[in-house]
Amino acid sequence: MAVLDWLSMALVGAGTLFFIAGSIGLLRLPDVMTRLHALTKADNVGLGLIVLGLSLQTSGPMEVVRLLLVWALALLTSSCACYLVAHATLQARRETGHDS
Amino acid sequence: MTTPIVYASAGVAMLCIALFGFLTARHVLRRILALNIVGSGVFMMLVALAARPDPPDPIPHALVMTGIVVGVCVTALALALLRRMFADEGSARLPEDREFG
Amino acid sequence: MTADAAALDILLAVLLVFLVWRLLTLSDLFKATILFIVFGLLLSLAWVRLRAPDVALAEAAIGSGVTGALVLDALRRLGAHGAVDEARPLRLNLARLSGGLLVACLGAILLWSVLSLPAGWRGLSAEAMAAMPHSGVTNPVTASLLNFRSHDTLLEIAVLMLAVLGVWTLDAEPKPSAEPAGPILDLLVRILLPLMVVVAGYLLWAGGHAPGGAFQGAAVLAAGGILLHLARPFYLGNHVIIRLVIGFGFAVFLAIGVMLVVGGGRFLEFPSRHAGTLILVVEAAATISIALILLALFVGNVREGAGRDAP
Amino acid sequence: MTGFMMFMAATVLASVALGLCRVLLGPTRADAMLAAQLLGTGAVAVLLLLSHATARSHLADVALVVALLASVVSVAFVRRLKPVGGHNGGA
Repeated sequence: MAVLDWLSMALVGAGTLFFIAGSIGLLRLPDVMTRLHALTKADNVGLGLIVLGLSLQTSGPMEVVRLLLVWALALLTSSCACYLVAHATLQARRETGHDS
Repeated sequence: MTTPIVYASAGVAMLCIALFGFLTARHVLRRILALNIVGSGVFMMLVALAARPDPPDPIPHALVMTGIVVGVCVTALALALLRRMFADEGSARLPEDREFG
Repeated sequence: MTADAAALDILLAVLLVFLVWRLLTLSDLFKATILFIVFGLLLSLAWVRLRAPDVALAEAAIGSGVTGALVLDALRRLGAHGAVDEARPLRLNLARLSGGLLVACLGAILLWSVLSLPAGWRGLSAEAMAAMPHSGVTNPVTASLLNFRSHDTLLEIAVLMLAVLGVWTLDAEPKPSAEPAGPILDLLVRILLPLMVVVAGYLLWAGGHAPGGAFQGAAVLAAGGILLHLARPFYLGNHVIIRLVIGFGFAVFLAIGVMLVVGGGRFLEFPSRHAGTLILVVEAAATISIALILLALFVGNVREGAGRDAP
Repeated sequence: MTGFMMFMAATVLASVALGLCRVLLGPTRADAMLAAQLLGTGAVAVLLLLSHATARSHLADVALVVALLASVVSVAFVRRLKPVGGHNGGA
């Protein structure tokens, strides 16, 4: 049990690190496309690791299913939303010829 | 129990800042946002005070939920008024606030 | 109350107040709108910390789904010029000074009254908990909304209908037509829309015994409709069928109230034997109506790209 | 264990709140939108962590709703506004 606790804490901690990295990336990287890249790491890997870490602590299989469903939804919506924002940015760049 | 006090104070601060913003803002959209936040400040005070007993008092929760749903409708109606005014008069400010166009 | 929890609470509270201050002073209203949407998200975290998960669900669904889409849509109508407010140097004149003083006094009074409440003050929670066995449900918030304070909820639905009438009356400018949705947006809608319907049903069903209920379900359903409308614009209008569905929840609620009077009881006083069933019926009808009302508030009354072009 | 989860929740919240500076810095509207998206995901993570730390499993429902509706604002942004341009307006 103690091993499971340590593993879960390590996974959640690693997920949190990805969130920190995503925020720093969002602030430090030079333009929209590269910032998008930083964002998706936090979305997919950060939340994924936290979900995995919490799954080790749940009382029943239904809660694991719910956690995984939340992660799957976040994966779907964040990847689609990022694609849409990137696509629209490219389109607007093509129309106006500049980025800002 | 410090949690309710922290949030109740934040609610008071939000209410006051937003009320002052509502009084001084010229752009109607900002006024609509400010009015929304005044509501949120009131809700936060209510829910924070409801969290002090255990279990929490459900009556303020019900009031706040009603308030949130009515709030979104008021926002929608206000935005429709703003759109209409902007379409008809070309300005997003009320007539008495238009010295800057 | 641990130090970690206190840190989280204080961080969240400071963040909320900071967001309010920034979004009321930024000159770019687009940024202000984004901060407003973020504010709604953080507000639902605050409701969770204050042990009000029902309110958190409603805020999450309405704040991030419906209100955000509404304000962004309004920003488009204002165009690039209308979305910029003058930077506000805030010259002090008499009106502003006195307004500020009044607001500060109000804040001081409120703060004093919040801090001076006696520690043992329990509000109405004891009365509400004592009445729970007769309410027909086990979630106290649902019991308050649909049973203890059902007059409020009935009239609230009436207010929502009035708001729709107002929006229908005001909408005159045709919306510019949208570009066709790409394959990714289509895919997103195709997957999310059925899930939203399922989650709305789940929240409606869960409302009797866990956080959830008619408002939360309706807000999720309306967000689904808004998503669909954003991808593939459709005309809702004020057709008679739409009007009937919008009035349906109110009508069912009222009919049950009148039936109770006819049966010898008092208006909207549910007999505890049937209260659970009646509440579920009212909630189901109200969910459909409120969802359509929220959607109608977003869609408005004009056809996409119809009529004259925008000047 | 619960203290650790609470601490992690506060850390995630602090880091995504730091990302909000991107909304203020801009320069394009898409940048502001990205920061809002990051905060949405951060809110989901905080809710899940809180649901474990306070032993209230129904908080995961709130996380579910936030995750479900996170894309609505992004779609509204893409379909209603041009992502480029802020102060002086784009296009």
